[in-house]
Amino acid sequence: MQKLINDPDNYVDEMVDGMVSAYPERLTRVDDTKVLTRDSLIDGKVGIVTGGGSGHEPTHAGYIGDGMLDGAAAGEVFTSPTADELDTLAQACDTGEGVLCVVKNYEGDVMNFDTAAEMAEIEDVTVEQIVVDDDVAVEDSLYTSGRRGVCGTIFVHKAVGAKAAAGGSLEEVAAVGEKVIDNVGTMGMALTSCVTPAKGEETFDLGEDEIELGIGIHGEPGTERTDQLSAEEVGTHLTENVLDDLDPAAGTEVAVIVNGMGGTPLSELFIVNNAVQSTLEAHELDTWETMVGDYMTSLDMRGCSVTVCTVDDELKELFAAPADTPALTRAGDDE
Amino acid sequence: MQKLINDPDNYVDEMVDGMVSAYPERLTRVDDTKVLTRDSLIDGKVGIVTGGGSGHEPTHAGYIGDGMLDGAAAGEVFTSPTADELDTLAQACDTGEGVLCVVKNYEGDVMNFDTAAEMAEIEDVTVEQIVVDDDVAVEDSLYTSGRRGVCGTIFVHKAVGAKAAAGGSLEEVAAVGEKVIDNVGTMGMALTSCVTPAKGEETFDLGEDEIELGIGIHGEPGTERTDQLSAEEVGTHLTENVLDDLDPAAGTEVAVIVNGMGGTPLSELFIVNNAVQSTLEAHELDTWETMVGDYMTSLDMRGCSVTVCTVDDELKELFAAPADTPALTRAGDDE
Amino acid sequence: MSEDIHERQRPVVLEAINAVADRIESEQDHLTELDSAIGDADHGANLTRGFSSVREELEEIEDEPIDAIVKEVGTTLISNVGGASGPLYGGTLLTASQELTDGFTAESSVAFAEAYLAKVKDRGDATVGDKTMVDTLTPAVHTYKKSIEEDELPPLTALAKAVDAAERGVEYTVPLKAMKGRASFLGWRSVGHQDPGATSTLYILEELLAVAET
Amino acid sequence: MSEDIHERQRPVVLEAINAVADRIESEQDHLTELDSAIGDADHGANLTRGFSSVREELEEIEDEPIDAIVKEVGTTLISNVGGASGPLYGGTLLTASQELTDGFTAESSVAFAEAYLAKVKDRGDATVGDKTMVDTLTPAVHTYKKSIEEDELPPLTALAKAVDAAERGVEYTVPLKAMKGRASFLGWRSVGHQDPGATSTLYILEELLAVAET
Ligand SMILES: Nc1ncnc2c1ncn2[C@@H]1O[C@H](COP(=O)(O)OP(=O)(O)O)[C@@H](O)[C@H]1O
Ligand SMILES: Nc1ncnc2c1ncn2[C@@H]1O[C@H](COP(=O)(O)OP(=O)(O)O)[C@@H](O)[C@H]1O
Ligand SMILES: [Mg+2]
Ligand SMILES: [Mg+2]
Ligand SMILES: [Mg+2]
Ligand SMILES: [Mg+2]
Repeated sequence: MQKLINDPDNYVDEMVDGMVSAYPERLTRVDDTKVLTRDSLIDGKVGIVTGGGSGHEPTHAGYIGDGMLDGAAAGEVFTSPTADELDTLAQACDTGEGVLCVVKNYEGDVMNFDTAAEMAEIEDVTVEQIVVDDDVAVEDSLYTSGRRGVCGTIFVHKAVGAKAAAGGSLEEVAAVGEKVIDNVGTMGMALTSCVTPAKGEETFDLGEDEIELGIGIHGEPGTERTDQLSAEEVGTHLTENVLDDLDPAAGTEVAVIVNGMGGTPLSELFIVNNAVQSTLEAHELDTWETMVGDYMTSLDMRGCSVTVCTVDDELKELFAAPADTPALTRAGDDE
Repeated sequence: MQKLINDPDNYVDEMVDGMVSAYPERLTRVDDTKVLTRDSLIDGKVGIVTGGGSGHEPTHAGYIGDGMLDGAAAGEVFTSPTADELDTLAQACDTGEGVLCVVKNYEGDVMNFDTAAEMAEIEDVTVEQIVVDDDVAVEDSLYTSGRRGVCGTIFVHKAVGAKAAAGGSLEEVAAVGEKVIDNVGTMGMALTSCVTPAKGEETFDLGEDEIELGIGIHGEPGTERTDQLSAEEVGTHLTENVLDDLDPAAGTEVAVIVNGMGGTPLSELFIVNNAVQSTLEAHELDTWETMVGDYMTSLDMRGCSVTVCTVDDELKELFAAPADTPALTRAGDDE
Repeated sequence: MSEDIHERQRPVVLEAINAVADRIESEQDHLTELDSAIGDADHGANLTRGFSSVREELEEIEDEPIDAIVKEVGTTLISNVGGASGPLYGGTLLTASQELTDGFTAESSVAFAEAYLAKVKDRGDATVGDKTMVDTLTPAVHTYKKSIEEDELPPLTALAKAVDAAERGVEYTVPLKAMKGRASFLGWRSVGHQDPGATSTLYILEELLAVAET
Repeated sequence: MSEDIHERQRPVVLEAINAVADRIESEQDHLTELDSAIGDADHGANLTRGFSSVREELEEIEDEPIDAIVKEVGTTLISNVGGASGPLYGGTLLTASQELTDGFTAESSVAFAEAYLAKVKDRGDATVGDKTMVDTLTPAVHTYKKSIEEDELPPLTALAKAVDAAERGVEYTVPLKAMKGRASFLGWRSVGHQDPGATSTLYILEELLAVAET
């Protein structure tokens, strides 16, 4: 499988450079790290940071900017950043008001963020962590790692970013993050595996007529392999599963992401969206906003995920608030 | 090759529906056509429309909205819309100030737009056409079809959209469009062919270690097939070829698009961007703005194109002006 | 009297249209294959979409005079084909149909053929040797005209000769470098490939001949 | 005297670290293969990145006492591995190295092993049967402790027994449903696959034994 790369070992390093050279006025790289921060911090604002393995672009650093993140740490492809990088990140984004880390639930990320928080507190930086676990495909229990954090994280970034921009305290900002986490669910599927730069071939083999349901964003196989489904069946199945989990009352307003996994033509996502919307309608839900595109990817995987978040006035205001980042912009006046 | 589709014959129809159901407050579909227009026209503003084959999403309808397009017609995949749809489009977007059609150079599009213009004038709608032909890979001569119109069209949309929003007359709007056309060049490459929904297999075969240089956006083979190149070689080669054509003086400011063809991970585009920027620097050019992402795609093709546009104060102002469309947003205050 | 000729020719014309539609459908994959090599892999689909629509609309106009039927075929192709072949196959019929107010005669058929060719060249800004359908049409129309006007052959014989000439036109496109159409974007790489539009034009002529012969 | 033991053991410890690094590198593809099936195909790359860095930094600390060397290995793993295995392989050494202020003795090695296991279980919130490296470590540490403390066997023999036990731990992960780590996201589909972290833990123990035996 061909890729537009140089040395696979330098993949993340070069990507981070490429982001900075694309947006030199927006992004700054902390020397000798893969940590990116916004050009200049806003005094008195709670710092919002995140991080995780690379290969999910535009996640994470694509959401750095006004109204969303102050910084992000890039790990190796699909590998949590190391604790010292996360510590650097937290310290770099603190203006004295504390820092909120948005973590996608997985022990690797959680453990490294935990260690980083301990390291940062030694330097008198207050760090709060919220853990997103929106993947409804994964069985949740006290005895397991719980559910993965996937594309619902975008809604979390948007809400906490807006709250912090509006002057919210660390506690308040964390609280709106938790609110989104409580109200969001996602499920994904893949037509093909992705190809990591290191391995250079597909992570899992899929027959010509097979698909994977319940995949995450790390090229891991899903929870179920089935025969090929039509776009309509896929859209319906994913949405039904998410709604099953969220169980929103009829009449509830929802925000939706039909997310591409990196190798899916946008046209196909729009075709899937039809089924997503009719399923929502069938449940008498009211779509307040839909986003269709590549928001959290798995390299070049073909496939999609559907995220649904129930919204009230507070979340609508936060989601609609202005944002100006490479990957997501909200004018903030006409919604 | 698996795709997220239902019946391939309904591909475009369902995609257009999916766009409307994603952005019901932004887009309206003209009954019984594949024409999309913005929710409501702005009185006294020159209409800006475009169209072309489908499969290039977010091009075309993704750029409908404040500061860019008023409407777009979607043809079958890679096939120009028919003249009567283009006529409907022009009529739907006229407020009496005339309509500017942005056409990507290819006889199919040009001939259908020509016919549409004749049809529209019968209904007293003044239609001007500008033809984008930015693909430097194609040999240009009086005796050929000339160069293709590709990703440079995005800059044209942005400039004419901003000029029209600022109250420019049809003539003035067309003039800034021509100015962009005179100053923009693009070259593309592919690692793989795309797969059309109708054919279901790759349009051209490429060996594991081969790539195509000088491709367009319709799955046609390029002007040259070579051995695999690194991201650095690709970025340098494409940029050098574009600069060769534009031949800008040292010190010139440029706007840049590193465009993905639909199946390329964003991370790879950032890696390519490093080589693009160093090539620009080596030519002593000054990057004023860079856009990295999927702006004009070829379904699920893996590959990229590099677009360079030399900018002066007028173009910078137009490019930076506010825009609010599904695929491109400019806050318009902080550039 | 001129109504007579319309009545008389109508069944043949309708049969010819159906035959062309059948042929295009059965050659769809082959045409797309040719278009994959030097174009965008849709020529077969484009024409099939167009001629299927023509077939569906035929019922509504089957009582009209010949020129109206041909014109309607053109209109339907324009609004269903798109791409380059829509205007080239459709718009041309709109114009050329004007020569058929008295139906097909030896004379009017030459005028029709000439008008058609002129319109293709004009619309497409193409000339012989550009590796397009013009390469098929030009020798076919020239041969037809000379066979009728100079050699005073009956139209059927003239048409058969025209088809022969068209065949050579298709072959002729293979070694050419494309100057017009999508294939021109490939430059020298277009050499060695047969032009899809030139090929579909030959198929249409072959069907016209087959129906005329029966 | 306690300095003596550090001097004496240092070459063996350094050799063991090198041996582990070699082994991880040579098993990189296999570990990644295992991680492809139920994880994200990076366990081999993660550990290789970590242990290559350890090898490079060894020169700088090769005069330090044993506990400092082990601690530094942990620090280096933490800042180079990332993922789940970074904290699990690195953070644990940081803690457990505190048992080695007097170098490796029969006694301190048991304490070290117990501290290490406790820290993995704590960090990962994992228990036996969760299909993780804990399944390898637990029987190995239990066997080692009992061999030394109850059976009063020499450390080398105890270590050999521990490796045997560890092997069984690896096999044991195959039929289990994963409860922790990325494999847990697969639910029942994880059954039938061998855990990568359990496997790499065995390799490390095997290398420690091999070096101790020479
Ligand atoms: N400028 C032109 N003049 C004459 N014929 C042309 C021209 N451009 C294209 N054609 C013909 O049209 C054919 C391609 O038709 P088709 O594939 O349906 O349209 P598109 O190129 O828009 O995909 C070519 O093979 C060629 O014969
Ligand atoms: N919570 C946990 N407790 C103990 N071990 C774990 C835990 N999570 C993962 N592991 C171990 O880590 C291994 C995976 O490591 P690695 O692939 O390097 O990290 P990642 O899962 O972040 O990609 C698993 O095979 C398992 O043995
Ligand atoms: Mg990992
Ligand atoms: Mg076409
Ligand atoms: Mg074509
Ligand atoms: Mg892993």
